Amino acid sequence: MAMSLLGRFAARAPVPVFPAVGRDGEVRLDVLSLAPALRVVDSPRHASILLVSGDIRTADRDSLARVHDQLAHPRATLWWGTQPRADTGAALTVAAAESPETALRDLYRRLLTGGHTSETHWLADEPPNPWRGRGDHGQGGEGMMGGVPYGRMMPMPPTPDLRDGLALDVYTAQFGPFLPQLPPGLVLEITLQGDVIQSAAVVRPPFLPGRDASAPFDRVLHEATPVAAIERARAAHHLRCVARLLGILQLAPQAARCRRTALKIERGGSIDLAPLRKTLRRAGAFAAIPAGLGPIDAAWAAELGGPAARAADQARDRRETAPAYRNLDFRTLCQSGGDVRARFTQWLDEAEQALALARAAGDAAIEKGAPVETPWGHRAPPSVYRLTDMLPGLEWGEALLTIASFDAAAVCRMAPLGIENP
Amino acid sequence: MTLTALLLVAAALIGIGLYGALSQQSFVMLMMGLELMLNGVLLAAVGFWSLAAGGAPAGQLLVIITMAVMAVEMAVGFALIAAVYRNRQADMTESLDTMKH
Amino acid sequence: MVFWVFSAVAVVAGWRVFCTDSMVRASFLLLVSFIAVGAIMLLLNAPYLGFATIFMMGVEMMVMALFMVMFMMNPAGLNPMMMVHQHRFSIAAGAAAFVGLAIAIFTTGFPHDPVAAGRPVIHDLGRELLGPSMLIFESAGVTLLATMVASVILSSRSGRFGAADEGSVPPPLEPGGEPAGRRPDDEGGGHAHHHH
Amino acid sequence: MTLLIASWIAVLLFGAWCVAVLDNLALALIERRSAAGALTAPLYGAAALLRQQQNRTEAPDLLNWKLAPALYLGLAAAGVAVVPLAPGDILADLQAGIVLWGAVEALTVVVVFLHGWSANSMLALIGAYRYVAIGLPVMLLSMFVLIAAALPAESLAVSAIVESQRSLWNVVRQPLGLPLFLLLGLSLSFRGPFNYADSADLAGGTAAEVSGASRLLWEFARLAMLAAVAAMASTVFLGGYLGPVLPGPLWLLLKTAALLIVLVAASHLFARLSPARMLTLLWVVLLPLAFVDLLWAGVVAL
Repeated sequence: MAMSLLGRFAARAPVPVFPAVGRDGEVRLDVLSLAPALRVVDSPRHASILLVSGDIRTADRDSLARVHDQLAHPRATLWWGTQPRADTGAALTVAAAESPETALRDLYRRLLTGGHTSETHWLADEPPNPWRGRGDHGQGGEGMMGGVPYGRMMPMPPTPDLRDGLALDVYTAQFGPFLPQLPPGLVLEITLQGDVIQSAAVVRPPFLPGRDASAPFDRVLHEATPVAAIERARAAHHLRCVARLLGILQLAPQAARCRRTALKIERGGSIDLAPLRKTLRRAGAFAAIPAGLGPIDAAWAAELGGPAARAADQARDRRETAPAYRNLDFRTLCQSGGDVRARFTQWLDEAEQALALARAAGDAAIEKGAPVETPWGHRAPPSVYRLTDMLPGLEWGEALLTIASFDAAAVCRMAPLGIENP
Repeated sequence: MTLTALLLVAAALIGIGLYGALSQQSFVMLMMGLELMLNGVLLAAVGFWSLAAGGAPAGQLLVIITMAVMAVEMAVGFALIAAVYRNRQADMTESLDTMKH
Repeated sequence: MVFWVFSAVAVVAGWRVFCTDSMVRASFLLLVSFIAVGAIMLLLNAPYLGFATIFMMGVEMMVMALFMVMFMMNPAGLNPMMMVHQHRFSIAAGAAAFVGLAIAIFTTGFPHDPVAAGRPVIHDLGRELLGPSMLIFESAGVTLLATMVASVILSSRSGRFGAADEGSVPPPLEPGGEPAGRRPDDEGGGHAHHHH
Repeated sequence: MTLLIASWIAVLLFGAWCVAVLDNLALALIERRSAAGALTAPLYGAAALLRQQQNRTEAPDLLNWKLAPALYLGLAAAGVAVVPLAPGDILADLQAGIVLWGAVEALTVVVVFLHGWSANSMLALIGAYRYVAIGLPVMLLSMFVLIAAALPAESLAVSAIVESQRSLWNVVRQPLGLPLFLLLGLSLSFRGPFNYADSADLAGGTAAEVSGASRLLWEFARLAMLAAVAAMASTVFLGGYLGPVLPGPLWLLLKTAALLIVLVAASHLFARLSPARMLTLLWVVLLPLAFVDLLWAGVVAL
């Protein structure tokens, strides 16, 4: 009795959901995260429902299973717009076009009141790496210096000096593809000394901008598209990028407000971004990003293109010459810094400008097949400039800020799968 | 709680501390031994002050000075360890087997 | 009774410090020992000294744990850690110290003069520190200042005679073996290493 | 005495609930959405955590991991115990009440470190280390501030500090004290700009691997700790139970609530600096400010 009462109480709490974002799953998750009945959490340990949003690569299936097994009982999985795992039996699915909000609520209620049994492990419950060698814990060592636990000798391994000559023990681990603070799909193998990144290598590249984000821009290929629609999509994209960065700065409510604003913009609302900007300035969001963090030079910027290039003073924008923008008094906006703060400011500036353009455009349209400036840079080919070269020496939070300051296309080009640190 | 019992506990702490300070190879563990001995000293001093000296203020002063000594020992100890570590990349007493590097 | 519980905690925790495999556990066991002694001080009508011991040692042991993890080669306690030298001698010395002190305790007659209940001990201490014993107290302060300066100089990398890690050689894996680990001299070469 | 113990438990429970409600309201206000259900949300959330099973990581230090949340709550409770509710109505009327607070602060750093360390998990461990680096200097400056507040009372007892404010509150006497002490509050419960232990970039930091009842206890302790700091701050700087017309405990409640609103607002309105920059700020700007506060208090007391 007491248990069922507790269950009924618990069912009225926001549904704790851990999202595993696959290909094309990011934007719709951003929208879903605004639902008051849900709470999108950062750690699978805090969640009761695993929401798989978008297609999972074959290479990520093991990671997904590992994340699933970390959820505490009672737990369940909901597949949103993707094929469920073959061996999961009666899997719960929701089509990509639908919102899974009610399905999640219902599933959570049944989970807590006993209507839905908690899922068992997908993987065998054993350590991912077998313990090697001897010792009480099978760790392979004996005595202070003896043995080679986990395949590494005991004295400090050779590590480059990053700070003050006091080398600390290093730790290597893979991060991603479902770590919410990294771009979806990106798996990095990072070696850390404390919270300072020693070296990083790409294990799996991130996804290119998803279908939801690029649809308005792809539309131009098939039909004439209103300038207003394009610019609204741009503003929404930039605000979502800003939101990701704000999350790392510990500004969750402000990030949610950005996402909410982005959604309103997509739905055609007329919004003044000045108050949001003021809130962010008062919160110290600009000042909290260290000056000169994650700089890119002119050649690098030219290769990336898009807002990242304009944030490094490369005044290149297709809209300057586009006929549809001729009467709109378009002026390319630039920042001079080329660092994380400049890219952050650039996104906000461009979002504001895009909204102004959308208002001024009336029913001006971009004709079918005309070149259109996307909200990100060039999508291909892999760049000679590597994300992994930027990270060594940065503190964990700064490294995340640096990665989050690039749009998906830029990260994708700078983090190709290949030989790192030749 | 008698003074004798209290002093016995303090003596036990000092004994264990001495064992640690003499036996440990790591500098930090060695310092733990010293700290444990000083812990015993603190206990004995407060015991004397409280049960045998009628609360004479100078007894508390002694404890405060002992605490200052502990702080000095910690600070200088860790500074020395940092210096040794820079030079030998180890905090083992055995690593200091020569006077020069 | 309470006294005996705290005493047992203090002694057992102090002993376990040298038996555990983990650095962090070792320093926090020592902290437990200090907290127990602080609690005994509270029983002995020394509120200021008791709390001050707990709070000072909390900070000290935290710093100690960090230093242990930074400098030790086996911080997590995965390998059995028995890093001792002259072990038997140390045990004998420790035991001898205890026995000697115990004999001294039992053979000495101590006066019985407990603190009067309600005596303003903290007030007394303040008066003493800034009154008759001002000079001692102040010299302790100056010593602490000197310690701060000295420890910064000792631990900094740049020194009067060049960098502190000049010519630094890492320890070998076995006694007398080849040095293993990082050598500050040939820096830069280590960048290609990855540990999987 | 029974009444005192009852009110002590009530302060912890009610204080934590208040902070949780204020959090919900602040989030709704900043996000510009409706704040419906803010009053009951903490209770439902607690029920949800109770229904969740506890988990285990690979080879954790189980004793410390399970103990840390309880110890943290115990520290918050010890902090509240020295706050006088009315003249003479104080659960632990200690001669050295302020020093007990110092011990609470120091041990909080230890407990949070243990919580992150014992999970045997990467991000939790980083959170633990970061918290020690930030927590120690913050604790240091709060000690200066507390000593300064004890100066006019010529006593380390909290009740004497309240009585010394009959003529003038310490917040007027030592204007730097209260803001610096509130920073300590954010740091002790690691919130917002001082969230270095359980931060968003670490996916929850020391609590990243915790679920179920352990997590409930941990989050409850965080909220209770903030309430404890607010109660202590209103006692030491705003005259505690002193005030005209209304009864003493009510005044204490009002002042604590006002401080809680300030603390909760500050924890959602400001961005977090990177740990290295926060350390510089602490040692170079805030610690000297605490010195100035102490010096000021000394000169005024003379």
